[in-house]
Amino acid sequence: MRLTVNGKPREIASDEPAPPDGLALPALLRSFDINPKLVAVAINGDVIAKDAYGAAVVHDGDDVEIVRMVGGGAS
Amino acid sequence: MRLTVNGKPREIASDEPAPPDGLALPALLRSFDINPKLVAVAINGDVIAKDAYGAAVVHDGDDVEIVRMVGGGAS
Amino acid sequence: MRLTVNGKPREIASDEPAPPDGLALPALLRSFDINPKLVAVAINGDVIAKDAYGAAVVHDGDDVEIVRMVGGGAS
Amino acid sequence: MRLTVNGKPREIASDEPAPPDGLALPALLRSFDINPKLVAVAINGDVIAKDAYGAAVVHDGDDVEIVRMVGGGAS
Amino acid sequence: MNDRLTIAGKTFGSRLFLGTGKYASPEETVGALEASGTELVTVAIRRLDLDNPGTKTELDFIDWSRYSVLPNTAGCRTVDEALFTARLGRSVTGSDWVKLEVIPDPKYLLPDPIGTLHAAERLLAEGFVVLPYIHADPVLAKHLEEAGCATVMPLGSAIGSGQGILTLHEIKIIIENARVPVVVDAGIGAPSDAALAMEIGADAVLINTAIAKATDPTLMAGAMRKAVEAGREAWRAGRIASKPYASASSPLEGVAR
Amino acid sequence: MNDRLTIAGKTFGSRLFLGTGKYASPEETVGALEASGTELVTVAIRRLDLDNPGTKTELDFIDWSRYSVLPNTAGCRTVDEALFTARLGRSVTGSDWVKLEVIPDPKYLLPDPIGTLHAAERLLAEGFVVLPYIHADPVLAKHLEEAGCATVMPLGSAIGSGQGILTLHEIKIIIENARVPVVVDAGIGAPSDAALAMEIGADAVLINTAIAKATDPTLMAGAMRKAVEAGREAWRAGRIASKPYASASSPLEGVAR
Amino acid sequence: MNDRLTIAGKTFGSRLFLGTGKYASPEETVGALEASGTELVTVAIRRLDLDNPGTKTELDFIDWSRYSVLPNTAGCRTVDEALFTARLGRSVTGSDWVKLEVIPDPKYLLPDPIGTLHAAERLLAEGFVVLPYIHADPVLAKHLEEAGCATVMPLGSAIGSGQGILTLHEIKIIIENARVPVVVDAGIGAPSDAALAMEIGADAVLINTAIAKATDPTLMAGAMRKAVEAGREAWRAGRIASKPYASASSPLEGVAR
Amino acid sequence: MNDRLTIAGKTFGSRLFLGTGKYASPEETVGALEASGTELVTVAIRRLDLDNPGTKTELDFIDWSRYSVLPNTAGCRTVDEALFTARLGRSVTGSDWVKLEVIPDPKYLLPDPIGTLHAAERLLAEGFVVLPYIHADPVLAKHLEEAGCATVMPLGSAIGSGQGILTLHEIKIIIENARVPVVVDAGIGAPSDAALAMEIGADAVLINTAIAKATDPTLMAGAMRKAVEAGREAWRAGRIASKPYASASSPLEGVAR
Repeated sequence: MRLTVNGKPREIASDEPAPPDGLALPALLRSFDINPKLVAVAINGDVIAKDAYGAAVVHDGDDVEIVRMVGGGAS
Repeated sequence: MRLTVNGKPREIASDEPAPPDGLALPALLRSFDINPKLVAVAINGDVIAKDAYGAAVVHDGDDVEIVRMVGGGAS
Repeated sequence: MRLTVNGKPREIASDEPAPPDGLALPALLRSFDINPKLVAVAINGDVIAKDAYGAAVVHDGDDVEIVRMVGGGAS
Repeated sequence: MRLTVNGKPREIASDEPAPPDGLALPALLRSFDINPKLVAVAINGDVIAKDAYGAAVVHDGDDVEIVRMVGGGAS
Repeated sequence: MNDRLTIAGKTFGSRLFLGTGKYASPEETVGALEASGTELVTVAIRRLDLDNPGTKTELDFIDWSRYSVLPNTAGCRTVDEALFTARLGRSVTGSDWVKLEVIPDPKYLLPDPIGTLHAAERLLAEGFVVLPYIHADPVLAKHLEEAGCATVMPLGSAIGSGQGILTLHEIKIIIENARVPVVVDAGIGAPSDAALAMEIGADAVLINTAIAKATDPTLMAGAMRKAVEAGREAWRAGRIASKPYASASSPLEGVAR
Repeated sequence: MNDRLTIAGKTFGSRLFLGTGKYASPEETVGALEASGTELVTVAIRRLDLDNPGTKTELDFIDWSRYSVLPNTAGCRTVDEALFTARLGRSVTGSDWVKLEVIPDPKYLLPDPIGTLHAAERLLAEGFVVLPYIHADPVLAKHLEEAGCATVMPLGSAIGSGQGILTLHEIKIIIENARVPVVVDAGIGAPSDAALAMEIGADAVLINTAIAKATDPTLMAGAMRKAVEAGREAWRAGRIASKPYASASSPLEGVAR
Repeated sequence: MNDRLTIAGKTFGSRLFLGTGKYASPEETVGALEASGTELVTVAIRRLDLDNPGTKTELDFIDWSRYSVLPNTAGCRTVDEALFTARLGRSVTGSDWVKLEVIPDPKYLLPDPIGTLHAAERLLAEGFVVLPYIHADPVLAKHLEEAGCATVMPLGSAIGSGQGILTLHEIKIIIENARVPVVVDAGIGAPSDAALAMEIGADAVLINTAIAKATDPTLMAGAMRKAVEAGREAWRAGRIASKPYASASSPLEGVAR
Repeated sequence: MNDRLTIAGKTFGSRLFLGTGKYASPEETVGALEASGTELVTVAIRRLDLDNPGTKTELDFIDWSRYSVLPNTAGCRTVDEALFTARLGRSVTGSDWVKLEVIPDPKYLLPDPIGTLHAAERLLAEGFVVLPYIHADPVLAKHLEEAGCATVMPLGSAIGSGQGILTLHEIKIIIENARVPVVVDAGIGAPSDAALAMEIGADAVLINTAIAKATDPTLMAGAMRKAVEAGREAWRAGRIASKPYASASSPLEGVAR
């Protein structure tokens, strides 16, 4: 499946069972070995609520952002 | 004819021939002894162009503003 | 005996035995009811060392300064 | 004749007639091709008045300063 | 030499703009305008006194053939008031230039950045040449420049306060980034303030209170003229850098000892 | 009108004094002196180069019929050096005026209050007209005035630093108390600094580096001339007070709504 | 005694807020946070490095049970970027507080007054507690307060510049008019700057660079803590007025002569 | 850690010295001294009231086992008065330390550089430990150091004026050159002033009016203590340099878009 993740195109390979027309967000995060607690995720510009991760699905061509907190005070 | 001029209600008496339903702006200015060149006029919030004074008419109940330049630099 | 004390002329009366030609400093201080520990004394511009009070004598016409510490930071 | 001029030792050779025990100041200046009007002169720390140049004589070992105006505003 | 200022196609030989408020007499107004050498004079727009419509004001004594008039929206607290006053000012003066002021605050007379930008956009759409009075905010100045304003007029300090250029640092940034003339407006109290504004590269200054309320307005007007010229010439002449230590201006060598 | 400055019986129409150091060429020196309108020019005294006694300096290009010369003791670190240089300066210039400097410190070029007073007393006894360069110390200034100095010349900031009038507060006190002319010397970097010094009541300013090292010394000299005149006129015209709040310069009433 | 600060219903014992950028090591970050006594710490939101998703940052070493987290929109140049980053920050931190920054200019990092107000209105509608970073513009501050922001955070000078409180005059006006807490953000370079901000009545200060880039961040953090407390206590203790003349602190009479 | 101050062989843990004038009550005096943490307290010397020789003063309520006493010559206008008062002060306090003041001017209370040096030389010859109060004149400070004074005490601004450190630039030079402790005396109005003095490297500050005349002297004394400690720690911690432009404290890369 081709996605744009954090601004870069990526080919996602997951051996997990996936809905016919997409990939579950938890599976996507696992494929990157990401701890869901430490990030926020947006799909096509919409931020996904933490309690909605289970139901969230990414589809071919989606634009996904995955962010974390970093040290910073001002611009 | 009752007008509101510069924020105050005024009864305008003019002995000049007036259109049945109003008073010509030049006549209004004459009634105040005002030199049209030195002022700007707005009727009901619309500023009247100098070359349109002749055709402008005030009606009973109109809100008229008549202003001039004064010394001033900033607020 | 007439002295100038702290800038003002004063007549000093002391019933204590005094050297024929003067008055002992301790007697002068006692006459004012002054605790010697809390003051400094100068006779005719010379500051008297604490351990020299006993031997110090004031004579008629002398100029005596008696000072203390007061609250003050700068001029 | 050996002089110290402007801080440096100098051997002065003059073919002019000189007083047995010295050299006239005008002759000294001529030997350096100096216009007396443009300078001030001190001999052994004493500044020589302009009208006293004619009578001034330098002797062997004297310390002579010859200065001029230069551009300058402050230190 | 030629060092003229051009705003919206109009060229000025003088970089000192004057306000006309607060003068004690028409004579002082006229005297100050003449002594200042100004070519651009701002005026306020107010309701005519209908009971004395013929009363003369100081403005009636000014030879308007010598000055361009710049109507302003002084006194307007909202966008609507400013738009209305600007349109009336254009009608009475015949000039489509406007010194735009939207000032809600009565104590410090500080302009509203939001309202000023909105009003500027409206007036530009109506064909006005807009000279907005603003706080010395470099980003706001850029917004107004991009909207099409003819100049930006940042304040040095509060109107009439005479505190000088308290916003020096921000005005330097505005000048560094501006592609339209920068006119320092408000706060100038003395010629040294006016000179400083010009030395850092301002294109002009606007002065009212510091001249009108001086003990001798005409003398002060002449002083401000010289100061603006001095500051401009210094900017062109390239001032020395400021250094934290000394630098002798006489030769270090050759002192007689 | 007549607003001339008198020092030790000599009257000046210009309140701008110039130094002659650091110019890049005789042409720049002459051009700056002319453009400045100065009437009093200070010069240093140095050993003649005996190997090239005829070498011309920038000073040889100056028309001295137009300026009074003020020999200085720049470079002198001690009282004795200053006395010796002052006497040599009197001999070479023919003037018994001296700008007295006793400056032990090479980095900040700050004057020695003790040495300066001692040297001044000696030179006054020898009939000199003494203009001492001092730190902006009001009590020291009073000592020198009482000793008989013709002026006091407090520094605005370090010589040649161009930092402006860092000692503003102290100079105001000196001016308030002085009975001799106060000349602000050293530190002026731009016309705004010169104007400020005059606005607070200084009688004159002395400038060297800010003009000599400007990119265009002649243009800067003219700018400084205007600034000094502007500052003096502002002092006479009575500037407005500085207020922490605003004061409208337009009528508050009568806005059209 | 009790002098606590309340923002949007949350109460703080410390009036010093800290940023977490620019530290040389996690140890310095943790040490500075502890020494500062801060209770509110701001963090930036950035894309995860997908090639090294497990990499620890300094933030992973902080004991978050001791501090409230304040996600910020640092780096956002437009309203849309700020809205998106704010929403992501809420999701990752679990806090609906946001330090709002809309900063188009890369050199001076000055905030956009127009964009900041628009973004604030949108975020408030989405239930955020908004703490906007703004230029020290009193009218803009009032707009943001009226829109419902929890504080206003005017800048003292450019972010990371360490120039101190160049906007002192404007910040005093903001404080005089504000009905929400005023937090001075950006520009503080030394404890004296932090103390000054608090002395004029600021409710808190936010510091990052001055601590993170000090030679000894932990020592500086403790110094800033003391300075903020000192400034706050001085504001409560009622400082003396500044007078242009002296006032003896010793009796004038009774000197021995 | 150990960062103690040593003057003439005596070591102090506190770098805040206090004056004892102008307090409204003995309770305020004692409270302020305790809250300040000071270890050195200066007192004036005055004629005893012979008609009420037993009258207690605030000083009688101070626990002198906790503080070193520093008699001063406040109120002395001449060298002779200062010498006489110094000798009397040594006799009454038992301390041979003296804060030397020679102040002819009643309005600005500025010290006499000439008289102060003369008096210092005399007192040093008599075995006094001399701490002279001086104008911030670096050359004068060096003279006093070379004469053998234990410290120099330059003024920040006029005594009791609360104007802060107007002489910042000169005091920096004094500190750069001094080989004895530099104590900033006079002018401090708020903790930010005290912190600033310490940040530039002063060894201590002396405060009287700013604490004594605060609305709450005890609270202000504690604030000053924290400010002095903060300033000293900042000096040791190495503050960031001040830059004319911004420096982001968050990563520039990785913003979500």
